[in-house]
Amino acid sequence: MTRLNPKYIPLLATALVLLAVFSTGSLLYPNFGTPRVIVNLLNDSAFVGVAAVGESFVILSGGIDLSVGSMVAFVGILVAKLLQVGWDPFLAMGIALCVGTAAGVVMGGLIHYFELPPFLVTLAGLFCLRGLGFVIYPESIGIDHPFYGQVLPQLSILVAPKAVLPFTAMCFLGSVIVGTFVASFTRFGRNVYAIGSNENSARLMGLPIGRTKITAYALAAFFSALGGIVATFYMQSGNPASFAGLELDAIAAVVIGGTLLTGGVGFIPGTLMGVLILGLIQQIIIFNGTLNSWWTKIVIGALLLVFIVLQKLISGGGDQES
Amino acid sequence: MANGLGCVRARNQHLQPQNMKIAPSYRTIVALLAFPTLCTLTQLLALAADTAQKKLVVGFSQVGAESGWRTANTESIKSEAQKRGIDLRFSDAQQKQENQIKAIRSFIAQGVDVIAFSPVVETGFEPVLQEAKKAGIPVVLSDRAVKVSDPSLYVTFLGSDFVEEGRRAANAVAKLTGGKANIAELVGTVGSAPAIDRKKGFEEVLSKYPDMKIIMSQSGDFTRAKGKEVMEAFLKAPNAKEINVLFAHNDDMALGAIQAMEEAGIKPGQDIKIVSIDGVRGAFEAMKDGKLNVTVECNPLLGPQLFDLIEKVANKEEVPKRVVSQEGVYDQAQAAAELPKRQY
Amino acid sequence: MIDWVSDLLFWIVFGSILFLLRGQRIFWSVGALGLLLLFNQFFTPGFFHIQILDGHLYGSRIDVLNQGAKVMLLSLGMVLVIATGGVDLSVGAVMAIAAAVSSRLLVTEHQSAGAAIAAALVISTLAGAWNGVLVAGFGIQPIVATLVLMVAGRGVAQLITEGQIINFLDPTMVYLGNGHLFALPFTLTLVLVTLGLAFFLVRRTALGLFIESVGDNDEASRYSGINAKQVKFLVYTFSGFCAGLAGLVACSNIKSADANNIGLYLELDAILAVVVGGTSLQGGRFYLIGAVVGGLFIQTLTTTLYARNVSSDISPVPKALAIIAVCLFQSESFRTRLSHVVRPFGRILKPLGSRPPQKSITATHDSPKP
Amino acid sequence: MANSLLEIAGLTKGFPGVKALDAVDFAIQRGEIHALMGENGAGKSTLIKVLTGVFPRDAGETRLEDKIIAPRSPREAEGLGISTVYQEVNLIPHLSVAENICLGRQPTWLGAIRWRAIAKRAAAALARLDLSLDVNRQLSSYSIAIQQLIAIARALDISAKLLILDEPTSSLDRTEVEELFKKLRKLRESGLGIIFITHFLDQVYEISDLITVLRNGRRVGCFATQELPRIKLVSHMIGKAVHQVEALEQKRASTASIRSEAPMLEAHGLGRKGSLRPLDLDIRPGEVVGLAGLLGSGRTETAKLLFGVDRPDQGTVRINRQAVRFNSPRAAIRYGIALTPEDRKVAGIIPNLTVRENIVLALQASRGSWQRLSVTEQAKLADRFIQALAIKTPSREQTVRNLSGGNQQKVLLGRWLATEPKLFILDEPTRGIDVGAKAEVEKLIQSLRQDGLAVLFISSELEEVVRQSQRVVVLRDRRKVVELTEGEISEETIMQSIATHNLERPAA
Repeated sequence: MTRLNPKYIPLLATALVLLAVFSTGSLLYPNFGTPRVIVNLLNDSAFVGVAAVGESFVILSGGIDLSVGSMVAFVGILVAKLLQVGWDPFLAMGIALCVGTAAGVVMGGLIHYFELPPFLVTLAGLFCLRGLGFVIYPESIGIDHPFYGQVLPQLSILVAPKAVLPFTAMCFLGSVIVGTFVASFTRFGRNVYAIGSNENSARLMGLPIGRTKITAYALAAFFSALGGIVATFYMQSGNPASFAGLELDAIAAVVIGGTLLTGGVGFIPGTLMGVLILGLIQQIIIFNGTLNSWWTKIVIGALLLVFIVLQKLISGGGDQES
Repeated sequence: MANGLGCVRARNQHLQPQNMKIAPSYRTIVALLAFPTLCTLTQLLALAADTAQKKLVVGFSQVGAESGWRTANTESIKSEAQKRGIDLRFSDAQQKQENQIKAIRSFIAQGVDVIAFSPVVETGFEPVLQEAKKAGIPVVLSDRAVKVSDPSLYVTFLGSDFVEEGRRAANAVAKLTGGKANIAELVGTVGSAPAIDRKKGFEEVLSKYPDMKIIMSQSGDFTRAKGKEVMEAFLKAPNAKEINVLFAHNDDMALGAIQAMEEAGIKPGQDIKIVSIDGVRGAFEAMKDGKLNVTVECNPLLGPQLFDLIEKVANKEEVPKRVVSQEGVYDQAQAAAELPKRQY
Repeated sequence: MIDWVSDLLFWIVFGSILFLLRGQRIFWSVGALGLLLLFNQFFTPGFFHIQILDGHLYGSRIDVLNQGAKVMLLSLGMVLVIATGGVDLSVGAVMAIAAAVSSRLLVTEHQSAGAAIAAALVISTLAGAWNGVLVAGFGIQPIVATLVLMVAGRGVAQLITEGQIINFLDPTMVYLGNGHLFALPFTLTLVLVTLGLAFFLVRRTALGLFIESVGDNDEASRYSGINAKQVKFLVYTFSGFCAGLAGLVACSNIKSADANNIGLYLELDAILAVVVGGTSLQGGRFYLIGAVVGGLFIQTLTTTLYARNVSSDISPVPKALAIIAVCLFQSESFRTRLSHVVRPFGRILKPLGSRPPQKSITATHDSPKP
Repeated sequence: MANSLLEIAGLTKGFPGVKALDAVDFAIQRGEIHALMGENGAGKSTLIKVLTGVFPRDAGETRLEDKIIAPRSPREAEGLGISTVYQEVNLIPHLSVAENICLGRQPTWLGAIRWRAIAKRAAAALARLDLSLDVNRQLSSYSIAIQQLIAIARALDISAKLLILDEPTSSLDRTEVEELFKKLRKLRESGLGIIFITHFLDQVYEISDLITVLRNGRRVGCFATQELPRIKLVSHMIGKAVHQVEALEQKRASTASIRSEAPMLEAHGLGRKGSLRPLDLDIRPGEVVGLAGLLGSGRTETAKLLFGVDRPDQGTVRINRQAVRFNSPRAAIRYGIALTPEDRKVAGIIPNLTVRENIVLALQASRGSWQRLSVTEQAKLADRFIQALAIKTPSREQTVRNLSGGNQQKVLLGRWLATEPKLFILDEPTRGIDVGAKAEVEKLIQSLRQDGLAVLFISSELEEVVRQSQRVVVLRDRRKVVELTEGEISEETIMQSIATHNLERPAA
């Protein structure tokens, strides 16, 4: 692909916004444009980012997954609880990933086989997983397993003076790479695009609709579960009450990353940028120190609006859902 | 019909070849760039007004704005910082731990002199506090504690003793009822430190009184709306008549519950004695009207005490590991006198 | 004794309503509500107890009516939005804005209650209109368009209250959510009046036909001369108005405006109520009364969970199961599968089902004329 | 039939209330183009969909090269060598040409897609059809005709033995069709079996070797194309005796003298960039003006401009000598214009509303939402048109979705007649409806004309245009070529005016 394809314009716009936001921050505040802040950004956004990679697949397939935040919290408390009762951390994580993915399969199955709206099914998933988290343990559990206390801190790379790339950030970047590969270099990934673009055509082209859809939800659940594990790395605890509303951040990041909410168009690296933009806005507001936190919401809302209108302009105003 | 599957999105296929024009998108990109630029400009103006001089820089991460108590606490901290000429970087975590961790990490990156925060939950701050320690920034806890394996991760903790508050509430109940009580309990947000500790302290004392027992207990999330809704449900239970005491983990829930009682034709403060914690202005008003019996103070006006500590910490002075804020227990008799002093 | 009689009376009335509704779409919603009530009749002691207190009725069922008013109001706006094939995610945030505006005017600016209420309603209606402009004017997908206000709206509300929880005691404001009229909560009157207004809007005028037409086939409606943009704009505006009312009720209920918590996640309850009420998320046919019944169902579920002392953390789970159950029963492919598995059961389900029975063979079949 | 490529025996498929296929037999050999003919609802599409596994079958047996097959999905059918290309290009507009050709069967290496191999393979597949395109461009940047060919390239990319073309020519212009046929003949020579479904009789006779006719889900028979006279074919399709068909065809529009009345509508230099070059058009009351031309010649575009669906960027429109300007159908309706659109499903019916609601819709819309028609008025109106148009429906409260295509079209006509229009634009009113309904629609048009309505009649079937119109405007390449008046109108003259100049291919 040599020429500038119009489909890259949203991605380009996202990159420009990312650059603009970052330079704004660097211009305004000392210490903002340092490697440390960048590393922090990756670290702080890791679990949202991992979950957003999964969310991207569902949105690309033309659906939506609202259960992301609950899944992250659920997996967090599950892992913390299992570790508390003395499980091996890898076994606990493995189980958590399996349980999470299974939940995704169930949701995808309901959506596909019974033709239920994704919005409602994953909303039910949101409620269920949140409740289940509280069933496991209603309070925050700290993790003091040696793996978390001693091994994890060593799994980091010094990328610049005073800037250590932690393992969580590596998980995030790894997820983006894996996600990009799956989206662009596997048949499943291409099928997701096809279904999101035009499900009926995809069916008549002989693509496996059911399998692809269910896999997309399973993959989203897998990434959310992974996000939950990353969150336990990040906070060294699990809390069933946490991460409420994370799904909105994830969806916002995906949209700001240039993915069309109707499906079929978008890139995983865009999601990475979208997540970073959200994180940067929050950072600027924290750096400012006098702006109230609600400005975060207002700015994200405004940014969403801008991107939605941009996408609308690029898709030419046609192509409306009937 | 036979062509049931076709046609659904037929329009898409009939779209004319798309124009490959990029012109409109340039316009949007310009529009996109205008936004941050505008932000930049306004910020620069704000900065210019703020003549930078060497001040003590403190980063404070607040839980959120979930209750009247919390907003009073925030106000106290902000105004005190302004009074002392301290450069306060205030961040509101919106009750999300992840936001709080982000904020603390950001404070480290900003290179503030002291970090203070009221943790949303007790666990999970170890890694970020270790970072602060490595960066040589002292940490002061306010209002709520954290659980860490290494106590050197924070310098000092200023705040109420929630367990003690629970104990005081239970003692107040005992005093009100002479040790005979069927208690309905409005629990705070599940999993939060005040809810856990207040319940713990309350039950600790309760175990000494065989005739005092909790017959109903349900979370009201520290909010008035939930407090009211849950109380309504309590009052419809078949054993509702047995309730003679309400213990609410904070005043907001108690105020909600009072409304529910009044609607049920029950006289709050008489038919059902009410004991709650916090001591916000609304509670004192309710006490003055005889609708609330006792509030155990949990002082939100931590600003002055907090900055005393912070300044000491910044000057590398020795401070105690635990500072309990000064607070009392108020009943109806004291309410009228105390009310004018309550500005929140 | 009295209880026993009134319960029996209640069930007779309820049963006859159900009987009258057989074969209609909202049969399912009312039936689900009935099942839930039946469960409470036997397993939740005190739930059916009703008495007269201070000249008004008092009991769990009355609480359901009062507390459920918010969701019912929201669902009245939401059902029309969903009927046009859209969805309004911003209602919770708009509630917060309305509450913030009214209490700010009332307390900080010392305005009269009337002015505060009017301003809140105007601003929330404008918020709805904003959604309407995005959806109808710019043609943005509804989920996305309303997501903007959902994210930003609560921030705006906090901006208005400056992050404070504003308490008020103004009797007019307090009456909205706490007063009684004809021995019943005033909120019920409010719901009924709004229902009446909505009913008038959509059934006494041709708006209802236009809404269903737009929701069913946007393009064809335009070709028929319907101003689809106007219709869409109107329903989002109305939804904003309803959200404003719900916000006023919510803050009046607790005599304070808490921008952080008012209406939090209530948009989900409202959507749920609409779906339980028999309106498909795809748009088209809508059921106003169904939406109100759906709102009642949700609130009955919530109150039941409180009454049964189910921890509020776990209470989302039954709600989730209810959503799935309701959706499954509305899903044609599920009913077909089910009727294959349980033939006799399927035979009962089919005639009761929401779809009109296939009436004729020739109607679905192209046959040349003899 | 010993050496059959595909053999179907006793295939049966029912839908609730309808037996779509009733014990149908069918067979096709290698190197054969076999046309499948039938009116709408005859079961052609169902046959294809059962064959390719979109629908499960109720009974019957399919043998491909003497092996029994029962594919459960189009994918499985493709795996067996049965590929299908549908009327609407069922490809993914957002993806590249190369990807569209290889989607679902991309060459991979260790699970990773080899993008270069895809481009090469796609180019090869296109080369088989003598096409050379930039395979990395988005599909949507090519014309529908090219997309159709890409779809065929995709179908051939796997080792297809049987190619099914379901109305592949309905969106193509004449040269494009010829191009396509050239390629099909080449494929036939290579030993491929091709099932060809179309409504165009000419094309069937041009390309097919055998014709199987279906009617009402049953097989009428299989005939060698050369030995089957057209008139016979039509009679098989519609199940009427030959002389009846001839009577229908010979019925000519009565030559009522065009009154010297003032034109109801006059358009001068009406045009829109990229859609229609400026044209003049006038229609008088009591006159049917036919709009003839190939698909894509600007017929529908003209209708859309006159009805305010698209906004003209030049020219004027006068109605009853008054200059008017409208930019929405609503405005056009206010001036007494009505339009039944070309695509009934997309722009016509409201599927889940009742017959009554569909009929009153336009009238109600023109009255606005406040002046609601009462329930009794609505019922009266609906009953009137159900009766007048002989709409076959169990009741006026039946949802329109459950009606047949012809009856849906009548509901649409009723919807517009209720508004008592002065100018009725009919865009392909007879497309996809059965012959009986067709005749009724034609009768209706004539009676409307006699009632003094101005009618603009658009159809791809020239004979229909000839029969109906007092004047015919011929369009080509989005431009008015000629206006034929009474006496000049015949299929030959229209064809001639379309074909006078060499058609340049529209630029892709």
